[in-house]
Amino acid sequence: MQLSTNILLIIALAPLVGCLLAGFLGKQIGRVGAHSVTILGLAVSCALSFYVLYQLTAGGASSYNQDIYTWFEIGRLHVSVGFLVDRLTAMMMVVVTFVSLLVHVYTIGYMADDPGYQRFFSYISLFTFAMLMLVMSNNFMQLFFGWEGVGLVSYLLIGFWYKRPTAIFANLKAFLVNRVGDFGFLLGIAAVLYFLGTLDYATAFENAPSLIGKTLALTSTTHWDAATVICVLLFVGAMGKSAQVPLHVWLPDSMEGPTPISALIHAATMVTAGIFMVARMSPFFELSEGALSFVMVIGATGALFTGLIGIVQNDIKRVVAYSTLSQLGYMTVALGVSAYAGAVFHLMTHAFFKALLFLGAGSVIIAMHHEQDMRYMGGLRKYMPITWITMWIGSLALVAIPFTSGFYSKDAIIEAVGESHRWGSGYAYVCVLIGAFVTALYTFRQMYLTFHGKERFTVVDHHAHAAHGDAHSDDPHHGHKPGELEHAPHESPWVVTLPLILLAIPSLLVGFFTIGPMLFGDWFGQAIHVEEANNVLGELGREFHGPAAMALHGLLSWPFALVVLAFVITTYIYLFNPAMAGKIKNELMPLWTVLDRKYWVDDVYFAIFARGGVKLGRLFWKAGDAAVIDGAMVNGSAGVVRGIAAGVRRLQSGYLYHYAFAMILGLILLLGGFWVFGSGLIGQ
Amino acid sequence: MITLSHFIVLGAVLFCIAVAGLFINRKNVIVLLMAIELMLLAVNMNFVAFSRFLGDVGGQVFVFFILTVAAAESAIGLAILVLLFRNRSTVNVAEIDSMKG
Amino acid sequence: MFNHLLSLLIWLPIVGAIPVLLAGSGRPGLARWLALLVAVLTFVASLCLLPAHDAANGAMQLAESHVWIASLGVNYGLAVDGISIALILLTTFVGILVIVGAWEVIQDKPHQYMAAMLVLEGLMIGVFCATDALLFYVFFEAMLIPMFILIGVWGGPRRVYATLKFFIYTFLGSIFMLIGLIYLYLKAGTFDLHTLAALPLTMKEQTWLFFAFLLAFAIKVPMVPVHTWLPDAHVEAPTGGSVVLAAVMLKVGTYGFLRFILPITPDAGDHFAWIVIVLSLIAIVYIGYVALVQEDMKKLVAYSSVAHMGFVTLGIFIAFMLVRDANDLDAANLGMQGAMVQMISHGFVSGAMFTCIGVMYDRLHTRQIKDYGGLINVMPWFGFFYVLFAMANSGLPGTSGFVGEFMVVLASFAANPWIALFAAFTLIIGAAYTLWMVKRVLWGEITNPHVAQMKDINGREAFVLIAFAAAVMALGIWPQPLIHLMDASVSQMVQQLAVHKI
Amino acid sequence: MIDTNLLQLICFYGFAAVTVAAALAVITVKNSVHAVLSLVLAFFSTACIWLLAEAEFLAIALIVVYVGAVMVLFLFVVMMLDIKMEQVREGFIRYLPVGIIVALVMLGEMLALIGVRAMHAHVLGADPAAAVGLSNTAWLGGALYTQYLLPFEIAAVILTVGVVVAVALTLRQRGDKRHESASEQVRVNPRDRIRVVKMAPSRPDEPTASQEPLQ
Repeated sequence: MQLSTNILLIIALAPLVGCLLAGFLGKQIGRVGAHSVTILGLAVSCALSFYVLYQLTAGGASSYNQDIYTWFEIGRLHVSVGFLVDRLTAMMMVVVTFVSLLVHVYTIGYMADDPGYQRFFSYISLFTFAMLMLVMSNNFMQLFFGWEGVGLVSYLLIGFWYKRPTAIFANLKAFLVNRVGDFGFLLGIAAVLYFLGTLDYATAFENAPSLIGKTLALTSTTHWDAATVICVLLFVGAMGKSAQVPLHVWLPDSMEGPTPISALIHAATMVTAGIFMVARMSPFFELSEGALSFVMVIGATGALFTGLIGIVQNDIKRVVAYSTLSQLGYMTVALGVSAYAGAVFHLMTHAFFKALLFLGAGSVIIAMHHEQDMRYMGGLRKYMPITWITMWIGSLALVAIPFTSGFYSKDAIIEAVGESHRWGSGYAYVCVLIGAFVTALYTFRQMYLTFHGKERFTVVDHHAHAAHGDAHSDDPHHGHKPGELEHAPHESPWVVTLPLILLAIPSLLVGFFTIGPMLFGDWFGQAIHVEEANNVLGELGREFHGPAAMALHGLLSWPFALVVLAFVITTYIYLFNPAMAGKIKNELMPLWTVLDRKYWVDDVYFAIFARGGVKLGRLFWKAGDAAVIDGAMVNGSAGVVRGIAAGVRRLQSGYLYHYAFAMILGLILLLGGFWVFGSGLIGQ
Repeated sequence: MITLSHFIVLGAVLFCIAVAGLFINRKNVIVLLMAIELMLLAVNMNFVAFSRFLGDVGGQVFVFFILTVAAAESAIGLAILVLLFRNRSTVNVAEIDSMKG
Repeated sequence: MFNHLLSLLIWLPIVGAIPVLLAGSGRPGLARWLALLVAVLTFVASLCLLPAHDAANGAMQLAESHVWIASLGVNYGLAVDGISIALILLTTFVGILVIVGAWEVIQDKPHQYMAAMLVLEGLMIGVFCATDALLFYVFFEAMLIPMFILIGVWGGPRRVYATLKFFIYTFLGSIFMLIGLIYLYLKAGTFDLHTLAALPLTMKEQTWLFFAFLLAFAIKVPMVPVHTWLPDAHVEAPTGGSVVLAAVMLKVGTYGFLRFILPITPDAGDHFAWIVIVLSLIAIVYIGYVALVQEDMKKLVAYSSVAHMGFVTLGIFIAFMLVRDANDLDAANLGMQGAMVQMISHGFVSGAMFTCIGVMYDRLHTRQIKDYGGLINVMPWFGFFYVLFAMANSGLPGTSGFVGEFMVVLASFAANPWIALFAAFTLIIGAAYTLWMVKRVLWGEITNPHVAQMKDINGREAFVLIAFAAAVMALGIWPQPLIHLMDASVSQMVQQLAVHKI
Repeated sequence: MIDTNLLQLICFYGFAAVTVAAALAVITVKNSVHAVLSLVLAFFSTACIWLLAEAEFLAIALIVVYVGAVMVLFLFVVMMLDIKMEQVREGFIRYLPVGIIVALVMLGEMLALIGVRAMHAHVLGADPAAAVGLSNTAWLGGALYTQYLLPFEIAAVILTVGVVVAVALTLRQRGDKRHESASEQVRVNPRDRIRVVKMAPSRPDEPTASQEPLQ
């Protein structure tokens, strides 16, 4: 059985239609119209995605790979727009549309007061379209289209509140850092075309083995292995999009965007595009040990060191953002040890629980009237029980408590790294183990600071200030001192809590039910290609005796012990001895500074690339263009002409007899010339 | 027996006299104009001689045209001179330098 | 039916300029409508090229030839291939939009402005049609006159400096071209480009001719380091002048590469391709940095034009490397085709960018970036278009700006990965200078009280911007029709590169 | 019987001497009228020399056109203008040596180039007009009206233009002359001559403040 092209087209285009309607006719159809039309589009898309997944899993449909139309055709090179839908794609489609749908619903509540309501819905629908184009693509060109398309929407959404200087700084930064990644990615695509002569996935993967033995001459003496070049370049793209060290700097700043965006784009879907892409490119990556080691080391570094920064953050969204960076590191490590299925599996579970955490954080932020600083929270559990419970579920999944979905995916990754013998796997194993401890540390700290302990905010009656129409785009504190609220915090409306509940369910359960087939059951089939020698998941699979047994075994493992240790420490500090946090901070001041300044990476980048770039540009402009080219060459030559002319001008006295004299002088000289040089000058 | 060179030498002599006239009468426009007429005469002399020597009618035709153009030239030149004298009350070339940059 | 279509295309706007001029300053409305009518008719006539042209045939078609100067063997010879048609369509399309764009903006002698525009349009079409080198040269030079008038009469405060610089720069180059042409004429006894292409030339001759032509066209493109006239001309030109200059006139330079250097001096072209490639890469990287720090929006876009035209020259000259050294015809086709698409795309994108700046300038009478800020608050629709074109300028997929750059980068990787590395750098620097400008102009709080008074675009401006946007998007989403139009001509041109003339 | 050739030579030298002497007089005499008359003499003797060269038509033309028309024009001008000779003549002595030196150097160079020693090498041939059986006038006229017709016409145009220019330049519009323009008178419009001014009726006595309540 074959999937219908029309269904796939509807899945991709329904969000686009919603986007266009909400964007261009926003005024005409109004707020209700805007969210209805976009949610309807998403709902259709989501339902059909589930249908497609069902067809591919249980309905016996084969993978779909067809071109829709020819983008261009030059000689033997044929580039088209088309869809490749196999189980990997279908899973991504479901994750994307499902999370996106819930975020749409959530947005109704979160953005209720915002003047840019329609615009926001238009953007997130556009994002869904671009993301679907990315995952459903069957060729590199379209992949790049989706890749940059999501980057564009991310740019627009981070800068959604365009009056905030920080937001418009962050969106520019995000776009440019992503462009650095895309720079590598584009070169990677060029390398694929150069070595394989096609941009079509199927043909390229089929011919991938022909890369073995090919090299790329960088200089006359340096030759690089073709597969390594392709993979490293493509992975540079993934580093940008999936915020891997050292291109991770944009993700924390992207929290300037509205919270639903942080959940959808910067946690669940867009940032995982890199992971998806590498998994999709597994036939290439399997050819290069070196590239995989590179991937692994980058991922492991990110997993540990960005997690450490999360410990010192006070902004509730930034904690989640750094935890996202850390989790992306885990996925990348999994890719690096050839456990592509593990990476994608973690991608899926992470999408659910991280979206849950972000949306929960958003709910808290609504309750706190857009106060995001955790130092002014505390004790919120009695005001907003649903948010409290769902966020705990998400947190437990994040720290990988056995039986939660996060446990299955993360534990599988840690185990797979332990099994691997690739260069650098020892370092990676240490990183992911300590990372598990760090994850637990910042997660529990965040939960305690937010929901438990004493209330660190005060409710001040300021009815004189009651008129607050423009809650989001104005100063978030309404002119209050930090920690002062107008009303007591309250539970969010149902459009906010419903998505939380709907996300909590898969966060808890999806791992238990899917780990068997997805990780160890060859569920992905041809979509992911692993060389036999690298098959760490296969080895794990021999010891796998069902999810329950794995969870029980997990209770006795190192990672769980570390989590328990972190739980004990944070519980003691934040529930029983709050003063100790400050003391520890003072004791470890140098370390705290390092983490608070994010290892100075941002500062160094800003100094070198932003300021340096501007300085270099000014140098080029003033010295190169203005001084050398225009000054010396252009105006210089004009000056020489002017100088000569000024000299010659003196000869033009205006006296007729001067001219006559000159003529006669010339005549005499001419005659003399004839006389001296003979008649040769006249030419007989 | 008259040879070509007779004419040419005579032309050269006339020409040089005209040049000398240009130098020594550099302030009198009328004499300058007349010196120019002398130069043209010298040139015409050569044309006539060569026409005769080569048996080519072109030389004489050319003299004819030179006469015509010289007539027009002196008509205009004198008209300018009259105008000049009327406006500046002088024919002194040294005082006519308004074209000087 | 199509016998004299090309002549019609050239002379319709030029002759049409006469009634526009006669309408006089007393009847500006009549002059405007007449000009629009002529421009629309020209556009419709240019659309007739599509059915008349056989896209499967790469040769010159729809030829017309009349003896012009018999004693010199000069013919009034016209013909087009796919590449010319694409450029002619671009010219006539932009022709309508500049006239609509100048509708109320030009209040001073509008009839003369419109007439100059129409004459310019006709002459540019002439350049793209000419098959006789001397005819080409005449159109090439004559084109300067209306542009000189446009900048000199309706330009900004330093227009005299800018026009002189523009004129002398271009003239300097074309003198060398003329010398080259005269040499070729003495050698071949004709100015017919087809004959000249077949003329065998020694390496020494080709080298001299190559540099003569290179200088002429490099100034027009413009390539580094002879690009400094462009920012000055753009800054002083009225909006319509800038649009035509960026959208069409610059392409005359690269078109000259195709018609002169490629067929006449292929061996020297191959031997010295590295010079042009290096200059193109310098244009992409160095000019990118220069654009980054510009304070005047028009200058910024002008510099970005130089960088984008670098892709065109890069695409054309890596074809030499690919054909001769790597013997990779497919990649050469890709690079050359990329250059062609980039030409057309840059026409739309830069035209649109200059129109946007013109819209702002009409309201606030300044082009300094620092005078703006927070424009999106008062002009949301304008903001939409501005972001769209900025994204196209930074090469976002789905817009036309991406297609050409993508193809050229892909092809240049086959030539040499290092070339691709520098070319792809535009992804970063292009986005940096464009979006930084967007950030400072569009986003943020309104700081200048005058900005708060600005009104969103009116219907006329919306029409122009929508037309540009439609072209940019259409080309980005489905480039195949354009590529199909030019494919046969481009591949023929690439095959020609392989032929040695020595 | 005197040899014809010798006679011709004698005539040539005689006329040449007169020509040179007249030319020298042109550039040296104080009185402009005398200078013009010397020039006439130079032309006249040159015409005679041309007759020796059997260029009869040109010789006559020179006398008729030049002496008869151009030189008379010169005379008119010289006599019309009241030229102060002493002012114009200043510097004559100062520049005399320079003029002589320049003239002599040039003459020397020219003679050297012509080659005085080869003076007798190029004997004039037979009269070309007679060789084809025509008079000089017919010979010249034949060429002028066939082969050189276009230049001839152009020369005529140049002459006409010269006449027009000479008139146009010297035609004087005197400032104190009164004249009337018929076309301006026809085109005249009442509005140009009379202006009807509408003025509000004013009552100077009334104070302005009292108007306000009326509204």
